Amino acid sequence: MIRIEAIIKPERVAHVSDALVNAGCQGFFYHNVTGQGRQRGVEVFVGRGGQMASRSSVPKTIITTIVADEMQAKVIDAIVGAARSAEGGEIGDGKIFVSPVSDAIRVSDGQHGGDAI
Amino acid sequence: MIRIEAIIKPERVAHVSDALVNAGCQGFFYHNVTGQGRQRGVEVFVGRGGQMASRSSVPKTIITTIVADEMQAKVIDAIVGAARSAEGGEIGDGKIFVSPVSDAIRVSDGQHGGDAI
Amino acid sequence: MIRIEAIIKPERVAHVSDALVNAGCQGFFYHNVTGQGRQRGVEVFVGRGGQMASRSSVPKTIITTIVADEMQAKVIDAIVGAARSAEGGEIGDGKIFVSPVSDAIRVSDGQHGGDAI
Amino acid sequence: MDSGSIAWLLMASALVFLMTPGLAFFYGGLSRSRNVISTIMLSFMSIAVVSVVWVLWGYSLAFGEGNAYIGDLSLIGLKGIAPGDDMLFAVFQMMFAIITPALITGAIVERFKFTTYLVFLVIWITVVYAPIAHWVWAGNGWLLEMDALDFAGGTVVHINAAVAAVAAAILVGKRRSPGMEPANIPYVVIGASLLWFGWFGFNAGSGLAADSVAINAFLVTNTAAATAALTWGILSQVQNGKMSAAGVATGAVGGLVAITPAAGAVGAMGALGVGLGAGLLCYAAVLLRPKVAIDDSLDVFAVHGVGGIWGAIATGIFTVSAFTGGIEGLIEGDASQLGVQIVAVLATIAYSFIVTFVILKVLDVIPGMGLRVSEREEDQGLDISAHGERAFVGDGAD
Amino acid sequence: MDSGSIAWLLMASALVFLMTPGLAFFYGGLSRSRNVISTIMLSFMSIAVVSVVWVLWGYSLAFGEGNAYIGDLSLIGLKGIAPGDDMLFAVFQMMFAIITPALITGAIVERFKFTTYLVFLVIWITVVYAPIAHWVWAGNGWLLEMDALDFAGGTVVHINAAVAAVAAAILVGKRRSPGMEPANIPYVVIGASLLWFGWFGFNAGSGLAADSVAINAFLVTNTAAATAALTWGILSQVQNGKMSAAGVATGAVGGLVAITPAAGAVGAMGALGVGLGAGLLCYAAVLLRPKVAIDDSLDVFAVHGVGGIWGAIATGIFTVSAFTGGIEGLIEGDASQLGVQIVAVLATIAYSFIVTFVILKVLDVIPGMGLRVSEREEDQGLDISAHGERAFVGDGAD
Amino acid sequence: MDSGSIAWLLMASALVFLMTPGLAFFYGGLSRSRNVISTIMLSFMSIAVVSVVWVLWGYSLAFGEGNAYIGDLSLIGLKGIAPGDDMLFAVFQMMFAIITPALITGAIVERFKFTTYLVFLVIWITVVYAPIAHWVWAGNGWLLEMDALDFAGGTVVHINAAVAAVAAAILVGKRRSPGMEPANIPYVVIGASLLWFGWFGFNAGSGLAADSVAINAFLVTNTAAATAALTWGILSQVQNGKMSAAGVATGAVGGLVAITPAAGAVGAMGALGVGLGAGLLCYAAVLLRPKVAIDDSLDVFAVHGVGGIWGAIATGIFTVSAFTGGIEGLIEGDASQLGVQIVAVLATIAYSFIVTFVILKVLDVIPGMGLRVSEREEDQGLDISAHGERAFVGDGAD
Ligand SMILES: Nc1ncnc2c1ncn2[C@@H]1O[C@H](COP(=O)(O)OP(=O)(O)O)[C@@H](O)[C@H]1O
Ligand SMILES: Nc1ncnc2c1ncn2[C@@H]1O[C@H](COP(=O)(O)OP(=O)(O)O)[C@@H](O)[C@H]1O
Ligand SMILES: Nc1ncnc2c1ncn2[C@@H]1O[C@H](COP(=O)(O)OP(=O)(O)O)[C@@H](O)[C@H]1O
Repeated sequence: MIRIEAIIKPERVAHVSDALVNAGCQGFFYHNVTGQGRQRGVEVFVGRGGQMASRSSVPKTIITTIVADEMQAKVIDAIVGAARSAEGGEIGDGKIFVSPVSDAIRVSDGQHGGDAI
Repeated sequence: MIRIEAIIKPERVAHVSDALVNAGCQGFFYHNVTGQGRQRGVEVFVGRGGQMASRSSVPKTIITTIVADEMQAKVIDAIVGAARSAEGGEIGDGKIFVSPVSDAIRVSDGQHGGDAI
Repeated sequence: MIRIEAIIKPERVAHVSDALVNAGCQGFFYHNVTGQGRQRGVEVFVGRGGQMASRSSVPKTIITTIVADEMQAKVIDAIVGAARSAEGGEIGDGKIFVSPVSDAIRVSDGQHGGDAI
Repeated sequence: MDSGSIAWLLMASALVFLMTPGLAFFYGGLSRSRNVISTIMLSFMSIAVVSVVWVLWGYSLAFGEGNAYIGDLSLIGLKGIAPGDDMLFAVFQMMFAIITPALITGAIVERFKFTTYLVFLVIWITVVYAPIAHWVWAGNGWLLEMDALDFAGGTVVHINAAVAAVAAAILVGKRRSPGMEPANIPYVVIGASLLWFGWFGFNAGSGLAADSVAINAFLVTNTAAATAALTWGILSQVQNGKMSAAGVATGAVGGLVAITPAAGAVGAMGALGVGLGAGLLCYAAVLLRPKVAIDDSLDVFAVHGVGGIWGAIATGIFTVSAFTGGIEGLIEGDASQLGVQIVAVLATIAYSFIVTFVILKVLDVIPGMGLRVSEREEDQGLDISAHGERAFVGDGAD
Repeated sequence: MDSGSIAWLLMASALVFLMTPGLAFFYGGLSRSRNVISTIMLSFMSIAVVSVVWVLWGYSLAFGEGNAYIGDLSLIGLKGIAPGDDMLFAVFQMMFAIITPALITGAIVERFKFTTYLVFLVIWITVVYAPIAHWVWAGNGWLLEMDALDFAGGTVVHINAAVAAVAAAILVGKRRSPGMEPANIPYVVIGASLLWFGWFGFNAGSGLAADSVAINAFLVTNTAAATAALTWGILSQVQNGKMSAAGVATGAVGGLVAITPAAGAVGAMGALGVGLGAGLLCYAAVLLRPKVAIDDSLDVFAVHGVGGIWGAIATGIFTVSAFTGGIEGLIEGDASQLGVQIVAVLATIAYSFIVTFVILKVLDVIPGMGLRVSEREEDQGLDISAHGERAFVGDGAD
Repeated sequence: MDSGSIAWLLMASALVFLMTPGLAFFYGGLSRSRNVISTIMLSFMSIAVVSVVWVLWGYSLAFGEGNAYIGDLSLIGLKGIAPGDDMLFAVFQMMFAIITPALITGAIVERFKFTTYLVFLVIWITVVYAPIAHWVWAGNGWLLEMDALDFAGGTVVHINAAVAAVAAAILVGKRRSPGMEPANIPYVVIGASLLWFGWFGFNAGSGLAADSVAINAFLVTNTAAATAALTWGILSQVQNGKMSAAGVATGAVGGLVAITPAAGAVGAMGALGVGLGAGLLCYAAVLLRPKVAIDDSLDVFAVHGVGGIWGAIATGIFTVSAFTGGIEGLIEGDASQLGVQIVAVLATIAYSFIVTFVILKVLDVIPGMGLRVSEREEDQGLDISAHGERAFVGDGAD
């Protein structure tokens, strides 16, 4: 079992979650974070709104799904396809991290392992 | 060391955190996410409140604790017991994921490993 | 590749993120959580503000970065240095957890592995 | 009425109207976040329901001729009330009838069944509010005949609501797991500010003219509110080393409650006394409340009950005969007014408590009604379970 | 004007002023969270832009002598209007001119280009609003001469804005991915409350005096709003088992819209009828809207159009000759007023739709203008892309 | 006063009252999220503290007979002021005294010690505000005798507060780590809206009558605010390609500040000029401020100082003798009024800066006082460290 975690632009959440469902993902969850990476340049007004500054950190959303190992390629392709900017990929489109998960348990019926995800 | 992460209904947080304390958990943290799984059917009003729609994604809370390997069963039991709906388990009660953690460090005194959690 | 996750006091985020940048970290993200640990004693007014109570859970911020394995020590030192209270370390300063990551993918160009982080 | 007084009364009516949304935010901010909408709606729906009831029969029952204890149905549907002074009075009074049951709701938030509440609203205005308003303000009301002083509604509005709140809190029972911290302190402050703003209409409008009585009422209203807010703030700082914003806001409301019956009877110095007393007593009452088994969740009794009773008594103490056309207070040497005030308070408490209790007992057993939501609904929060909405939607997808 | 009426009109002007920030929050709360600021700004900028246009030439075009269809430029820059009654009328009317285009914006939120909107504001006030205001309210306006009854602006403000909203929604096109739930329900409620509060000035000020007409207008305004809110609430509860706070707030606004033309012509019982009809019709319209291909995002037509048309017709039905100095409504036996009302409605609809459509078509093709933001800006949310700000900043570092 | 004027002054007093909560939200929204409550409380407590001080001795010092420089203690506790015109004046003026020190707080948010601030409030009203109010508005004040024009308090309120803000910002020092983005832009907009709404009372009430002076003041207030908001918006759009909502709100406030002294002396066209100048100058000042070493955190000087000075000078330029009973402005050919205005400005600046500086220096060294919170408290945020509360509590358990 693996955890696939994608840090994406908040406005792409709907696309990515649709793509996950299409890729056969059983479940996932997302929440907002503030991220900092190579992307510079969300210009925001500071103070009373007189001047703009470039925020080094920008709002991002993390969407996480736990899937069986063999789903890895498929899920990643789905996310990349849906998260990449219309214009064809640019800095700040986000990253995907994969990490191991040793077990999953469904609360309602106590089921374990692959069947639970 | 393992990370035990439970995605539960927000209204169960108080129960689950009490259960964790009782199970001897040293520490944990939680935050709100939006989750999508098999559960369909949080009915919400849309737009001006004329009609309801079923949201595919629903508010959930994730509670995370890092514990020693041998605590796994005990902690999972505690969470399952506290997170399961009064009515005896239903779709949407949530899931628990277990994953490996290689080290822990306490900031205040720099202590490492099992003693830090 | 490893994930280094630090749960710190919210007011230290700016220090810690500066320290990460100085330590050569490519990217990171943070979000607010509610944490419970050994720390007792954020006194808050309850109800109409007549009396105070000690909250067992307190606002914390988690800052996460994925780095190459060999960065571990450097990054942890950076975080500890920046997150520790001016007064020299006290309960509630936070914890750092390290866990394995098996792959990273950059969305914009599809690059994999170490080059993507 | 001359056009200046009409202008002021129109405006005062609008000001008192705004108090109920102000209260909605004051209470809403004090609730936990999954019940913010439901708390707001308990107040807001009072505007919708009571406005209609008042026009249909409420005004008639309160201010129709009737007898010493209740009006009659002669003015039903405001029949025969031509646009003019009487209609303006009916409008101004309507705003008081709206806010009174809204005040009660602070005691029952986070667990009371919403549909039952709407039915309760209709009944309570009819059988509790209208009679008490008649006693105190109708020309032939028995308390008015006794010369009880209640300038702007200390007994009718505040003590009445506070006592009903206690009855309701007893019957609906405690919350299963009350939140610890208020969800939104800025809402509490803006709510208190709108209440204070609106209270200028409440008190300075109650003389029904733009004249020197109104001017004095305006001054003493502000003075008492500020004094009580400051008193609470200082107590909070001294006791805890921190000054709670929710506390200061509550203190202000306590001062406003206390000056309400006295606004036509005291001067600025009397208002300082009224405000100081309100700050001290309401603070003490809020501290004591958790020791009581009744979950009056947002301290309706501690603020509106204690503040209201103190105000009624303080009116007996500080009344200046120059303002009241001869009625003297204790300080001027006449203790009898104090006695009259106490009778008015006790009558209101007894009537309001008993009748409210009975109404709720009956609603509790009627099939399909019931006072309390299910455990599941309470856990989920009433915003979702009763209103199908979340107060704040801020996740990435939205 | 006597000083009482001046006092009331000054206050009424301030009240109507406050409606536009109220609308900003009402609409802002209904948007999705990444467009809250931009939605608020669409309303707020109407205050800044229209205030200036009105003083410079708007008032002159609307209320200058001119002919039956439009004023003239004789009062440009308020030239020759000394401080006094005329100036007070110009101020009061200015507040109406401000809120009308702000109402339109509910149909175009989350995708309309902000700079184009500012230009649109200037043009629309000049060529749509000013003429229609002239028809209905100027001494020689052709609808006034026909005895069309529009006490406080049902056609000029509400139907006009609603029809323009439809034209704008058609031309700007649908949102790419509308949010599901409103971002902030408390904002919706406080917005509706401020609208209701301000509407007392809107309607009860429109008789331009602190007199019995104002008193009656105040009463019927509140009654219709409350009835419509309650009606909506009950429909919502019966149909879904839950009572939407956004729905109740919308119902109140629908009732306020409907009573606007009738506020000088009906009594409390008529207001109950107007409110009940508004609640039912607006509710139905909001339910039907998603079946239509036009993305009138915040239901401007369903509320202001349907409510406004119903109000204009209801005025023809419920008018009481005692209030209108002889004009009788259908219930009193005279159907002809109903006919006049329908003419006024149709004329407003036709003119507003066609001219708004043409203005926007032209703006769409002018280089550097255009109606719609880029896909990228829409996805990002207009708060960041057009205003460089986030509504709520709460992450650890801030 | 006739009843119409009493009605208007009561209402105007309530409107000016509401400005302080409006300011609380305006400033609160501009702070970072961990200091929202503390910023709100700095304004809100001014209501509580100054209301009491004003009644006890503040009014007497400002408006008692005294000499050309300060009143006396003859009216202490409002002794001898019967309900009537004088009391109404005392109430109206109280609201000005409340908001003035609240304006200062924008310069010291996020680090000033709250308890010291409360003491500062008491002293500052006594030794800075009361004398300057006496100079400008008391019958025998030396600036009034010089015919300095300050209709509604440009010098007494705005310049005075802005200069005191600079002194306070210098002494308390810079914030350790200022937040970048404002915490809550909708609060900024609702705050600015309430300020604008309340300012109608501030300016149009300052003639102390419901008459043509009030009507003109109302019109020019709105015109200047709108013009300045629009000017700022256009500058923001042109320079950055985006239009900041916080900026537009700030522009409006700048316009309101600038028209304050002139509201009784200029017409609509003059107001356009005043507003345009305010928009340009305040915008430039806000842009320049980060280049200065003083952390006037929320730009009190850039808005209230620059706007206020511009307003005082503009009054000298645009004054129309028809409004002022003979006093001519520069445009009408008389430069001498401009000179008088400059004297008034300079005297206020000098007195306010020096005395405020001395007060704070003294408070800084008194044991137990001190101007600044500890590093730890500042890092934690003052909401928790000084008020024991969090503004928004939305985590799962609450
Ligand atoms: N090594 C990393 N660890 C954690 N988060 C990262 C890392 N690198 C990037 N991120 C996150 O991914 C987001 C996108 O990365 P960025 O460098 O801006 O652009 P790109 O996706 O094109 O590399 C950042 O906002 C940051 O939060
Ligand atoms: N494979 C998964 N990966 C990540 N999150 C999941 C996964 N499956 C379920 N979840 C999360 O768990 C929550 C509960 O799951 P759901 O399918 O609704 O009910 P159940 O807990 O009965 O399986 C969902 O809201 C979702 O966020
Ligand atoms: N075993 C754990 N698993 C998850 N989170 C933990 C754990 N232990 C501590 N934490 C988090 O770290 C924060 C700081 O820990 P705490 O015990 O208060 O102080 P210290 O950092 O000095 O140990 C807590 O708020 C808690 O959220």
